[in-house]
Amino acid sequence: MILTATVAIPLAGALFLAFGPRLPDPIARRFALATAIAPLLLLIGAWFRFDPAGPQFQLVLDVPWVPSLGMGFRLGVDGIALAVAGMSALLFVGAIAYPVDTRGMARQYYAWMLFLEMASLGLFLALDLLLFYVFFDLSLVGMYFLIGRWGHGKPRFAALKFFIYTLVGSLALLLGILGLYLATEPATFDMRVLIEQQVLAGSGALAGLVLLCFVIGFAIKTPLVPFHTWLPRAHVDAPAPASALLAGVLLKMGTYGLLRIPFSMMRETFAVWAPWLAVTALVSIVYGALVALGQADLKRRIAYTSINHMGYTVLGIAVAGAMLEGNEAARQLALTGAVLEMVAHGLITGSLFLVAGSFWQRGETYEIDAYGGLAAQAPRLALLTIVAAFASFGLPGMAGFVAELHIFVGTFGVYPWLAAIGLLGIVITAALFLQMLQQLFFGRRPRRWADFPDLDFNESLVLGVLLALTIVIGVYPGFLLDAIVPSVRWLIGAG
Amino acid sequence: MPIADLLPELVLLAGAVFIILFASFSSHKYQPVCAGLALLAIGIAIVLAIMQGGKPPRLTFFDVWALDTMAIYAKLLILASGAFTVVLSPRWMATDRRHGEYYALVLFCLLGSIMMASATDSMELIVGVLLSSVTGYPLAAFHRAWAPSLEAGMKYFLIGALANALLVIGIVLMFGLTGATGYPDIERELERHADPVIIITALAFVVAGLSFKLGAFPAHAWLPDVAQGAPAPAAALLTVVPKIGAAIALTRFVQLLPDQLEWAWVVAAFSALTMTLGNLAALWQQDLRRLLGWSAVSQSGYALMAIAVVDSSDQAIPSLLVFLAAYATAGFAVFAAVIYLRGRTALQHYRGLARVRPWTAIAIILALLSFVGIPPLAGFFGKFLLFRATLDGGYAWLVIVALANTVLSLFYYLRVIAPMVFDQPPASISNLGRRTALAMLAATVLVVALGIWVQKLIEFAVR
Amino acid sequence: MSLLAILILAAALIAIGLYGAFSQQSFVMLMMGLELMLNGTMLAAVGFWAFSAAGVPEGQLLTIIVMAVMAVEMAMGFALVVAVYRASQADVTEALEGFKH
Amino acid sequence: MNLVDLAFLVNAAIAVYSGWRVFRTDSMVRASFLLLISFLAVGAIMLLLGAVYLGIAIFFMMAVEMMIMALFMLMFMMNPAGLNPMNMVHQEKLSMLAGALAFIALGAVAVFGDFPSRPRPEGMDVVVSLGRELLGDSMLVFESAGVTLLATMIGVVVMSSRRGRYGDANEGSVPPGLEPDGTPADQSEHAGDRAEQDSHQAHHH
Amino acid sequence: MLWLIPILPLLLSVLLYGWWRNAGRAALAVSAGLVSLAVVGLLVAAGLSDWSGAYRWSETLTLQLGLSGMGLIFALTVPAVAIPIVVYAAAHEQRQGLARLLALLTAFVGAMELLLLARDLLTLIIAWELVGAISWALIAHQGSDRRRVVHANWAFLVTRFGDLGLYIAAAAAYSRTGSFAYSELAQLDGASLHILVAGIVLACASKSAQLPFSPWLFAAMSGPTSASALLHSATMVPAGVYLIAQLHGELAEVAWFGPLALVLGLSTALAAGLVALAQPRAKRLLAASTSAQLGLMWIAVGAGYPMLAALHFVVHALAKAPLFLAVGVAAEQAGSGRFQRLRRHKVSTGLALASLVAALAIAGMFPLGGAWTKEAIVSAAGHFSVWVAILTLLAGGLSAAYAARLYFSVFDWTRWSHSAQLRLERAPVHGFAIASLATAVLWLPAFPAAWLDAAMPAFKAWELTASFALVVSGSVLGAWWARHPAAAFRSHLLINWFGIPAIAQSLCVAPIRVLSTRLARGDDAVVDAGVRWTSRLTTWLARHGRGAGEWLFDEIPQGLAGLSGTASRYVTGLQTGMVHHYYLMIAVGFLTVMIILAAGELF
Repeated sequence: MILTATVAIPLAGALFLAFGPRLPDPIARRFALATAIAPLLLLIGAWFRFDPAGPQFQLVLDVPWVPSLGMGFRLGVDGIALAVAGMSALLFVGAIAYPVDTRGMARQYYAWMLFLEMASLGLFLALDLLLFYVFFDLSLVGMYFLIGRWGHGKPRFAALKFFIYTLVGSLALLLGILGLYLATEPATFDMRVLIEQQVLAGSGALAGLVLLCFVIGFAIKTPLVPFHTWLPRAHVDAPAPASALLAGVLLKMGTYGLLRIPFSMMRETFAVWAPWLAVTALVSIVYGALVALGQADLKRRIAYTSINHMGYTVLGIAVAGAMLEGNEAARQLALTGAVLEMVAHGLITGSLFLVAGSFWQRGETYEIDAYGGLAAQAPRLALLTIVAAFASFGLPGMAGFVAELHIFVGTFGVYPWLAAIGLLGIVITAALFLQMLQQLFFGRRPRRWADFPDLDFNESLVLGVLLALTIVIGVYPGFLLDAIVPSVRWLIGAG
Repeated sequence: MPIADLLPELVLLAGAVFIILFASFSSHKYQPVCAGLALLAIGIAIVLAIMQGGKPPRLTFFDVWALDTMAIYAKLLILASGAFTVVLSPRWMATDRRHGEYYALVLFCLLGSIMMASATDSMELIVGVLLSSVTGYPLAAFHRAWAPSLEAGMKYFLIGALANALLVIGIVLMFGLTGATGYPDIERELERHADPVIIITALAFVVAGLSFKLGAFPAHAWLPDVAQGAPAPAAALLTVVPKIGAAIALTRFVQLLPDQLEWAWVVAAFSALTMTLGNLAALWQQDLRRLLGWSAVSQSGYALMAIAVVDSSDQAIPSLLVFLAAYATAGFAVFAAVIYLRGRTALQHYRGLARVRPWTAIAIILALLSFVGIPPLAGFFGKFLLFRATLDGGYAWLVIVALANTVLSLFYYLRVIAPMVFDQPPASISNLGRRTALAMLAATVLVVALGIWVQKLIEFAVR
Repeated sequence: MSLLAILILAAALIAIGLYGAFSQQSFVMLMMGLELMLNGTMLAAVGFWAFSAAGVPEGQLLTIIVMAVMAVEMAMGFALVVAVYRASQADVTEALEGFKH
Repeated sequence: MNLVDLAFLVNAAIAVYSGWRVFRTDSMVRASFLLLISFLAVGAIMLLLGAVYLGIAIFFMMAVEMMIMALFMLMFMMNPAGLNPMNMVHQEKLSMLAGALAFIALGAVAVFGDFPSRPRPEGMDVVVSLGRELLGDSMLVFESAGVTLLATMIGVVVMSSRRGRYGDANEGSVPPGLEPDGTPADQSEHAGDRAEQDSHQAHHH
Repeated sequence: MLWLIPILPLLLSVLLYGWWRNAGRAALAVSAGLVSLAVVGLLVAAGLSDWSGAYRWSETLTLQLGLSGMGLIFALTVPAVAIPIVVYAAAHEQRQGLARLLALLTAFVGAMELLLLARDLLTLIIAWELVGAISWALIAHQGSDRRRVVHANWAFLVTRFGDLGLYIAAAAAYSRTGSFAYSELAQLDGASLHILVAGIVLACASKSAQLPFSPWLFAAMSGPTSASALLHSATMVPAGVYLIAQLHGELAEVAWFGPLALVLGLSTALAAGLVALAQPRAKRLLAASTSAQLGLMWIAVGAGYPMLAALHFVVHALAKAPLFLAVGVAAEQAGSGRFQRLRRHKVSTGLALASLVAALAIAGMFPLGGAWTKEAIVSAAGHFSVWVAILTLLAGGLSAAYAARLYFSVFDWTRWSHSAQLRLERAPVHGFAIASLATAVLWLPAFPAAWLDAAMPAFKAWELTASFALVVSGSVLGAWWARHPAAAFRSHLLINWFGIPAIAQSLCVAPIRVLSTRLARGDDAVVDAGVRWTSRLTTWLARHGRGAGEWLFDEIPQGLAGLSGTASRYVTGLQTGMVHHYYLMIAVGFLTVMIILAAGELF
């Protein structure tokens, strides 16, 4: 029930905003914020009701929807889903609270935001494969309108490219889902059944093709190199909160899906192809970092670091699925790291994109070189950006470090060389963020920024909360790990 | 004589005749009453058709007429489409002096499509095709003082006349081979004696002929013209209804064919060709109605997917039926929106619609997204079931082609949606009155509702 | 007189009709081509009825149906030609060029 | 060769020749008469085949139809009597090819197709059996055909009558205007727009 | 409980920051000094009552703290050195940003304590990187000068590159033992042991500025004086030495560790000595000297005497810190850190006297503690080979030379003068000088070995003699050079660290930068082009074709859309509007059916 409400409240809020009375802009914003806080509170409640020692999926709701297809409205969480969904809910609150120019269409803007929240949370909570797909597609629709309508630059082009490119991914996913579904007897989309049955085990080429469908589908969404070209465009032209959500929540759908579906439901096949996936992830890590270093555009740079970070996540997942038995400790570590990285990246990159939005609101440009010397002028902005940047390249004491350490150490236990090469990424990301900080905040301040305002209260609060949570996770990851690790262990098959 | 088995059809016939008489003997002012009469006839027919359901499938009238799930389902779909057409028509046709006959023709057209769907005799099939064609031509050309409408009707006729001739040749050849016209007899004869030379030729003729009604390659060329030029309610009718009948007719026909014949490949190839062709052609259209026409071509291609696997998957027929239902609702929703906007059709005239007329924009967006197959709209489940059946039938490549086409189609649907939502609106956009709006909203609600309660739809289709 | 001879004749008529339908610009001439095709078809139907269908009555009925197709299509065709001609003085297919692409 | 065969050959020759001449004459009226001759020859062959009812039906029907057609052409069409040379054809070579291919294909079916050999039993009453069929097994088909004819009549009247019940039949038979009392969305306008945009876009690039 | 020690300064630095922003200098000095003093107190308490600490992250990972004998030496030295430095900073550094500086210095101490107390590699990495990050913030402290930030980045990146070694080492340890704890490292063998050692050596070498990473220390000089003093003497740089000393037992399992450490240390000591000697700037001379002195510590560890390295660390810290502070003051007064300018300025007598002690300690002049540890290192090196000992002696001579050069260039007694100012600044320097003097106790016979419960190498007479001779001659040489700058040898190669930065620039930084720019450009041009070339084609076609110019043309999605667009034009071209063409299409369709079916029959 608690999970249903988590999904239903944003939807109700979105519908109310869209079709209800014409609320004035500030009220619409406050209403949206209140609506977005509700799922967060509900998920926190779910967090406390979740028993790590209990069964894998808890708080399960199973209502038949299309019984003749074996489809149901099935919601439920394990530690992983709970962590990712909780992070998403928080990020949505932040994104909605963050000031943005709604161009006189506040109601519509917040309605779409809430719609997107419904889709995102639904996806993470879904225990039904087809329901998962439903939310997967709905998230595209929501994001399409957000980018196209409130973006800048060439928003329509970006939105179109985003929608079409990721629809390709979602269709590949659909094909994979069908392949899996047709092999299931009796036909059902119940994830629990599918995980238990491992239906395509031992079916050779077919299983490989189905896996390929899933991997391509999620690789586009994640995105992995070379399916990433939609991402920078979409990021740059999207309004900042939407960018934050795109990076923080929507990209997670790819990795979460990878983990939830092919990893869990096709273990045997996944193990066969895991090395290749790991290599692809590695390419993403190094390539994403290198390309990010070469970007002169603030948002593009952050966008490419997303590719790098999602590469870590996929690496962790690939490593964890690399074999069916043996080396459980390392694989468990890698997968735990991957889940943590999802949470960490959501918070950190979400913050960074919000920061980028603040820059845009003040300077109307994303050119890094256009700024300079703002540390003294805008100390709060500088401090929060520096913290976010350091968190992003994995400084200990923050969430990113915990995640990446898990992934590296786990990967090393399985593919030492990949871990060693992947490590180079953290130097390059450090370089690119330091260079960015240097350009933005230090040196001489161009005269045009003489009255560059510092972050206002709302911005500081949102960023502060997100980054504080990053630090809390970095210092006290136990509270997350206690929920995640049992689920991970169950997935690895070690427990 | 089991006249009772034909009650819905007889009601339609009676309604049409009554409308003609009424129209002939009442003043111009009362012509719109014909719409009410037609609606009444359709309503009664729907009730009667529903009452036909729930019984075991059987053939009646000496194996000429089928009363099975397919037939009844198609009948209901066709009738419901007819009801939408009738509701959408009065304001559109208000200035026409032959307003009354229009509804009679609509009812006859429905009757012809129902005949196609129900025929289990090749002669009855010919008659059904003929009836739906011969009423379709004047419906398309009904705006007799408007060149585009006449041109659409004329082209519809020219292509249809050839296609029907081909269909007839094919059926005569089948008769020559089997000495029978009834499907059960043909099937029995073909099991005994199926000469490949004859049957291949006959099938080629029949496929070429039926592709006309289906709006599929190779005789699809009329569809965009009719969608663009015909009176908009008639365009909605003609892009949807004959397709339903023809799809069922083709399904019945190919099931007769012997297994060793590679007919499934033909259907699959035409399916791929049709959807690709339709989508590619729709890509750069500047005219919404024409775009919808091309999109209707591509939808025929999807429908053919199910027909290709009708023998190899028991999911094929239910999936075809659900798909057709989804297609019909979305098609009517978007056409209703066009009609509501007084036939506004150039894409550039849709700029900023979302702000001036949000509900209309929502109708169009939902309908188009349903065409794309965005869940949980009806179109998604239609496509999903189709894909499942096709994969199940072993035509994975066709599914991949269909998926690629879905991406392609998204592009041009977004070309409609983007300016509607993102652009600045004009000062005002006139509309065609509340009744049209209601029809539009009803269809839109159906697009969503059929997705959410798709279970009912499926249950009905597999019964 | 055998089925083969009938069918060859029917094939010839259909082929000529097809040629006409494909090549004639004028609506009316085009329709004549179609009629010729149907003419051949009727002949074939009767031939089948007589030689390979053991004279089942469906053969005759089929011929009548083909005849009906011909009559109905032609009647409708003429009506349309009249309407089009009246509206735009067009009597050849090339005149219908409003819809492209 | 017996008399029946000879009659068949003669009629066949007439049917083909006159059919061919339909598209080789300068006058539509002449063409329609040639078509009529072709039909009559086919009708004669049907009679030879024993299809009494059908043969006669063709005689009557075609005779009437062709007369209407000829009149029609006199009434409406240009160049009614072939006063001017008329050669209005397109894609003729392709059409020839299509015709030839059709003949080859159908001929091949006739030659190689293995049609069952089940000749009509001698002495069956052709017309009676047809009548039984019409009122028995295939009644629905026949009735449906009747309905079709009715619908056709309605359609034909709608499309072709010049005067309606309330004056000019076609007046006001147009779509509603984009604005109330405005003009309908003009289809040709879009063609114009497109051309305009073309040039604009070309300039732009 | 042990967690208190690192957390206290870290937490207080944040908590006090707000108050410090508006507090007076005296209050700053007292409070910041008290924080470090509290750390000392806690350490003493911990040492006396055997505290330990463990902090659970997850069921598999636990962070562990512990205190060992050597750890205690390092751990006590850090806050002890920090107290005078923060007092100096509070008294002397620019007021603007002072609170931040003090907070960072305090946090620096906390992070370093965490590093020293860590008893597993995970905790170590955390501390290790925190130290690096804080050093970045310190170096970039005066951020309005962009060069300083560039230097901070440079320093951070070089050390972070080294950190990768630590990550790899930790991963190797974990994958082998399932734990990060030092206590489990003994289980390692084979490849994983080699990886562990290599990783740790890499990390330590970069942190402690050994070759080839030494130049980053120059970059680190861009920070405020107090930051440099702390960074060089106690907090950042010695971490490398601490780690190899602490883990010496495990590292020495690998045969090549000792020789490698020796070679690294020796070559750094010599090279850095030369570099120091050639520097025209005082602070850079000190920076190079840090590398050289740490090189000596490496030699000690390599030779098997980790405790000796610890002692040298203490001695060095006590000497290096005051030199930095004193030179900082002098350079500030002179307005430049160049010897040229310094030579022309008066210096305060008190400062000069104190500096003398420190310089002598660095030079290794009897009877200061620095001399003892240096001699011990020479002896230790002698265990390896006489040649190593001789080279180490040479390194000692070099340190004497550069110490003398520094001293006579900056604090030559000919320029002493009394100044009433600078009292508060002087006190820390004096404190250090006194502490340095106190290290002379090391010369007490058998003192170190007995107290520290560790074996120390025995001195050899010839080494002592040679060493003394070299120190004296080095000092003379240095002094002479200082007095006669024109005669001083000067080499750009040496000044610029043998060109290592340039090499690194051209071999590493520049290629990566070029690569990334290329890729960034190429990411659009190449990767995207794979899907976009078709769209180019369409553009071309559209320009030259007939049906061009859709209003949405700008919005063609790259990729297949382009191809589809082209195909679309082709397909719409089929729809000619001519019915006879449609008829042909039907014929084609008919033929298609025939062909497919016939093919199906035949094959």
